[in-house]
Amino acid sequence: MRRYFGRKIIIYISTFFLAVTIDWAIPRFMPGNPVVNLLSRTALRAESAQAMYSYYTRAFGLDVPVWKQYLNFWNALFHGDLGTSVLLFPQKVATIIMKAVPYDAFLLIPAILLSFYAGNKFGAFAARNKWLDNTILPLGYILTATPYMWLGILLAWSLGIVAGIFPFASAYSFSMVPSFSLAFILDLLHHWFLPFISLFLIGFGGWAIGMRNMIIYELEADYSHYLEALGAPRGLVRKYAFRNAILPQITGLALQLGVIFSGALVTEVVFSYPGIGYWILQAIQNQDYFLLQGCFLFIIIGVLVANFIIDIIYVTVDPRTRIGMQGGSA
Amino acid sequence: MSLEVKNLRVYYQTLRGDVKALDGVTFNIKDGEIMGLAGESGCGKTTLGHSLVRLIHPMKFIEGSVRLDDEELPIWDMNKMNKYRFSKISIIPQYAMNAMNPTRKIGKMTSELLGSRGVNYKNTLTELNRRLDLVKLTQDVLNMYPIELSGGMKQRMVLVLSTLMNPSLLIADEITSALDVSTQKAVSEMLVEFRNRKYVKSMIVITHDISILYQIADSILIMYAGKLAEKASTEIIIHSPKHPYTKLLISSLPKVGVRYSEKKLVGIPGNTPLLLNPPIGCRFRDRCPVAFDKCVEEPPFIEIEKDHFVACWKELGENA
Amino acid sequence: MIEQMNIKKSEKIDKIPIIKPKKINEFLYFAFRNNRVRVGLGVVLFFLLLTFIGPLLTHYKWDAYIGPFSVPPSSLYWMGTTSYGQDVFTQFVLGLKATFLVGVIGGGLGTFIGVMVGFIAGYRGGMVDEGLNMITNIVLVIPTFAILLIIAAYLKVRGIFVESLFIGFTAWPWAARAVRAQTFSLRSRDFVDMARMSGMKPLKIIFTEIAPNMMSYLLMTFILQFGGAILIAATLDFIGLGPTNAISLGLMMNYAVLSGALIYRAWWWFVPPGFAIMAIVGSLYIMNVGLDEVFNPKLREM
Amino acid sequence: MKKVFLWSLAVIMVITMVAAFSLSGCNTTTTTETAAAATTAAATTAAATTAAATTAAAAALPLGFSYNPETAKKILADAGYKDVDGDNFVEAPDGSKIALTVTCPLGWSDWMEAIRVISESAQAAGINLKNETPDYGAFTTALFGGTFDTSLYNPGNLANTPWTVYNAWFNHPIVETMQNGNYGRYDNKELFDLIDQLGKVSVDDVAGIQAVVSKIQKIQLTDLPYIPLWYNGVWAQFSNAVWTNWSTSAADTPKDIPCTWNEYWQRGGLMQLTELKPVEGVEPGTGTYPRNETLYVSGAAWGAYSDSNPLIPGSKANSSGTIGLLYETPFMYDPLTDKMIPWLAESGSWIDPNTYEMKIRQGIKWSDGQPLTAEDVKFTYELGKNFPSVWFSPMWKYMTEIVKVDDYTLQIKFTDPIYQEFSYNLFNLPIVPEHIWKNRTEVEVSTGINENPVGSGAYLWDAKGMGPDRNVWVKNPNWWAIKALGLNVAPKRIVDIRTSGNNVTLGMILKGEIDLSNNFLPGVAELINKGYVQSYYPKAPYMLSANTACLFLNLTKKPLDDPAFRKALAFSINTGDIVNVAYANLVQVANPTGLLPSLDKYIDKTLLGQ
Repeated sequence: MRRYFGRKIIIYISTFFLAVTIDWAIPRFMPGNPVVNLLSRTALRAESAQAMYSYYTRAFGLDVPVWKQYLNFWNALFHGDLGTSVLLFPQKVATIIMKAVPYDAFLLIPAILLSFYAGNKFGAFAARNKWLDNTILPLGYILTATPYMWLGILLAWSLGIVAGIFPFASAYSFSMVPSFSLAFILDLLHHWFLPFISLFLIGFGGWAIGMRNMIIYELEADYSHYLEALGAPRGLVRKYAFRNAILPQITGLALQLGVIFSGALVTEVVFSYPGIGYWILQAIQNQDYFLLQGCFLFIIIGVLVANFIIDIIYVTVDPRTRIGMQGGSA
Repeated sequence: MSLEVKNLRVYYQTLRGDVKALDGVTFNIKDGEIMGLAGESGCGKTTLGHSLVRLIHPMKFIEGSVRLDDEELPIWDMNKMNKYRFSKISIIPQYAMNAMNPTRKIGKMTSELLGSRGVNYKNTLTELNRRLDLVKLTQDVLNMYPIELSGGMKQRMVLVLSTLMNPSLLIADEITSALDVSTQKAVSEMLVEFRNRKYVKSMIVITHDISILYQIADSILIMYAGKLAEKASTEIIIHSPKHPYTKLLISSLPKVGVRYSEKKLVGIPGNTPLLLNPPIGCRFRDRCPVAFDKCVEEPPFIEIEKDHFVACWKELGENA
Repeated sequence: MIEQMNIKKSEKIDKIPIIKPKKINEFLYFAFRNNRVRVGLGVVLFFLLLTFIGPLLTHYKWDAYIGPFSVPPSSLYWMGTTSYGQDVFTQFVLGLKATFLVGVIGGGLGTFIGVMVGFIAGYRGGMVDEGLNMITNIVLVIPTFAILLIIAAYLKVRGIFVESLFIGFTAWPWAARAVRAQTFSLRSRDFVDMARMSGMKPLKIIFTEIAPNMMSYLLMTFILQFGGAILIAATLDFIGLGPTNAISLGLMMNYAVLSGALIYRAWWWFVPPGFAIMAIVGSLYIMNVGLDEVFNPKLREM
Repeated sequence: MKKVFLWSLAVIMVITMVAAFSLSGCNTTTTTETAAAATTAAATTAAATTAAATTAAAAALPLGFSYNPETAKKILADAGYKDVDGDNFVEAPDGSKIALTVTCPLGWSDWMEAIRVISESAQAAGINLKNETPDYGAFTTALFGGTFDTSLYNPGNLANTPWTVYNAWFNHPIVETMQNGNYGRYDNKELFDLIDQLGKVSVDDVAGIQAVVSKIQKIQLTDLPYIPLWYNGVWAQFSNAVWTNWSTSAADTPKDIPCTWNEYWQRGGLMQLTELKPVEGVEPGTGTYPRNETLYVSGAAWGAYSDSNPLIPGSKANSSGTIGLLYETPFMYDPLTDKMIPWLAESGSWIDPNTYEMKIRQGIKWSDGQPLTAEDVKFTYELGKNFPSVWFSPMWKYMTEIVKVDDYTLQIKFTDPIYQEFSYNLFNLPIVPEHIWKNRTEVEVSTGINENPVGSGAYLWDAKGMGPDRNVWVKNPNWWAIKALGLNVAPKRIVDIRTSGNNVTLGMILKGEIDLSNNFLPGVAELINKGYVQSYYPKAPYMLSANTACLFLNLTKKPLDDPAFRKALAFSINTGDIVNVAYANLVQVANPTGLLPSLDKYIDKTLLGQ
């Protein structure tokens, strides 16, 4: 057990270290000087521009040698300081991200969990059923093959613009002030639906076919045949097969998180939903590398944490790993 | 009569056509009889074993009838068969090693399995434990996952599991092939023990290893190329076989333990015919040292003396 | 998702199918009898054909203003025009080319790196395996898309080729894992032992003994990487980090949205590109399942 | 086995090559054959203009320029630029090849189309000019750092005199990063002196300004260090669903610029709000803000709200209204009438060449109830003296002291003042309350967020409403101008929306969810013609002009250092296509001097032979 997690933790730590280093490198290697961008077309006369330039360079801590900047970065990181945004100067990157995170959680958690649940159930259901296998399953493949933004665009266009049933921008109406009123919550859900459903559908397709293919292998496994030979009802056989097929799906979930994040990113862009993805785009378009840095860091941490949780879940559901680990090997 | 098989035909569907793996087999097994089923690989013995329990694609039921305790078994119908499986006819599969769901505790799995057959686990628990002792398994295997058991233990566990509902017929498919000699002996003795204790009425023991059968079987059925060659009591098959194939088989039988199928039969020239479109007449004809013109006709499987059946014109000729 | 599924399967198939030359015909025979393969291949070939024939049918430059602004499809402009009066059909066929190119280069590179890592890790085992495995896992966990974003934003002028390279360099871990598992199961096979005992060099063994026996598997991996690369590229392009000097399906959608095509309801501008991507990648995946069935008979339809 | 493997490997390789080749191959073919197509297209589209152009060009000489490929070719030929190697592109007189790029930031869709036209028409005239669109950062680095060839940019702002734009176009001295103009590094002592001289001409002395400007224009038009192309519009499209009486060119409507951009509130934007009339019978709706009392605008804020500090330059684009709605300036400037409107200041005048006397309006209160007096103005101006990092500190190079005569009168003393800059700052430098700011450090003043701002303006900052994609302003019931000027802003609330893209904005304005959009909306002309939305002019150019898009030429590079070549380039650019195609007539071609129509009186027509 210890060995297993020890190894996992090493991976996580080294991943984190690497990622953070890449992350730190971004603004330093990016073209364009954030200060110049911040100051472009402000002061009227060249010499005053020079004065402010040096001033802001100090403000962003870009005046010390690179290695020092790197150490300062780590130091600041452990104090929860992700630096100052250029786009939203003088706001702190951390505060911006913290404002955005709830929207991501609100969008991603339901989308991921529901699509995972529904997809697996459906896939198990469709497997080895000639009719479903040939009719609905191709749909699953089409869904996973659908580019996130395209599904978003289609939904925004059809349901949002042509039919006019759903709003296709922002997290809540521009005429609303956040509050715990029913009206506001309904409004929130109304805006949440389209981005949610486009994330859900694509995830659903993927999990469905994943499970379908997994469970077919399981149904062909010896233990399934033995159960059949002992006249166990179809239900029981499938139940066991599902239980075994779900395991790789769980690891799959862990490894998919990165992809899902990127999907959420473009979806948020399409529906201008103010989550991290939305900020990443803002940051890129406005060359706000500090913000970009922060968002990226946040994603990294999110993915790592989620992975770790899933690892723990996996160990609890799969006896083989657990017993293997007691044996000391993993 | 425990089991009566009449003219059973089961083919394998392949793209090149039907492989006549089981081409009209007829035999009986008495109550309490342990029948060994032997023959080279691909002679159809496994097909026979499986078709009695779980006849699935690409196997195809052609014709014939299987009666167990004077009751017709609908072996062609996967679902109808469920009624008989486990309770009346059961199997210890070749892959006993990984026959149990890896993610369920053995006890839980057993209870769920029994439950699905409307049997209460609690009530059977005492009996279950008794049998576990019998096969020298501690009771706490029930709280273990299969991965925690050794190969032999799994095998014995499966033995107990498969026979838990006292079926009248148990099919043991190559159960010893994966074990070392000593364990082989133990397991086979357990089979006999189970029979003696009436946990199972009768058995078909499918194996490559005639020496095992010599220890446990009451009678032996020799198959060749999807047809029956000879059936008689173990004594007779071993000491005075009639069918030329059986004779060669026994004579070429190396010392106990080694399975002949691993190397080609010495002294028997040629190969087993392809069952895709087998030769008419006696299928052993081409390799048979004593073959003669009559052999182009299909030899019937006839009882030449009590409980001794042979399908060979020579024998029939002499006694005719 | 698909990749993940494949890895796990590979770990499950204890005996992976072996195609020997004499079996090739049989393989083709099954492949062309398998509806999934038929359909998938059909669709992909159709679009491939379009990419090669399309440019011959249009004499426009993709960014040239050749017609009225945003007119629906007509005999004159087969897929209508953009709101700048550019020919959508021209953009579409060139976009398809870009898409396939990304697929081949990105997917190919991803497969190649993955296969190499997988082979070496799987065959050598031990510390080499440990190390490579560690790297693989790290790259797997990092949300590579975020990195792609940054790299892309870093490049001053981007081309399709460069884009493909970056995608390839970040997409390999899936393949690596799967191939590693496969190699594991193969390296203990007797014919490999024979080769080893006959003193063959490891690399030679990998390429002459192990690899050929994984052809089916490598093929499927390539197909998945191909599809994956296309999707990633589309996403990048849509965010506006795609090629700066060419057109691609993702960029078409990007331009369409930026120019308010949704509001003007110029569906002919943003529906085709996404559909093409979906169709190509989707049929690739379906084809993949078909091949899977071909290679593993026990999966064939009952 | 081996064979199979290698064989199939080979196949993959082949596919790759074929694909790669076919792509590149296709490109070359298309480019060549479409170069032809382009020329023909250009010819046809230009057909109308050419005829006019030739005559115009003929007339336009001696100075100035307009699209005319023939003239361009002629100039090139005369200057010795000939196509020696027959690649349809001219080589330099010394025979060296010419390969230039024209750039604009990626994603600026209208400009991307524009540089496409520029490169195509230049190529048609034989100049090898390729269009490139790097990301904004890369673009500015090249532009400000002087490593670009030619780039599209629009420095300078809508101002009361030409000085502002010339100071940008000929920004000097030339330093390492030129971020405020003169990106081409045009180094001309004579001209720089003229600019400084212009700066010191009194704003009211129109004749004096004209005299200097005429000299400047002569040099500019002969040397062409940059090429003015078209006037970017004050993008403004409004809907009459909820609010009416928008200012348009029509006779019976108000005459203010309907714009909410940063710096436009005090250029007429605020006045527009006082003119608006609510439409009768509009339902309040279910929202928190009653629809019939709320004005929805978009296009002003570039990013989410970042701060309420009116002294942070640039960032105001994120919270447009901090200056104008919340904090106010001593004067307003109305570009349509070219008048300075006394605002916080009741009056202001130069009592002698080195003293400016400003009378502050009495009875103005900060939103916290404190009175706004001369002290506050003095304090604000002196921030620039005390803190060098404050953007207007350079003014103190020629401002000596500020004398408080009484609570409402100031005398600002100068030595050799730059009148033009000072007067420009009169309507750009917002006054902040001393009693709140006096204890602030330099950091807080020049980079502080300034939470819970206390202002003097018509609207107050609404903390509750602020969101990542919206800024909300609530009406200030005791705004001084209600009594003092009898002005009253109609909307109780202003919701300043930042949409993710044009499609969203368009959708909302068509649905009447946005009342005034100041975004550039491609293809909107069509909607205006159909009457779905309204704009200042009912037909082309639809929009007022905000600034001049110029093609900046890097004079440190060959052959751009050759005036003849620059002139040829100027003649080769098909501005007609830019206006018609890239902008669908939303803009108009710029005057060769580049001065906005609002500064028309400063254009020396004689130079242009008009």
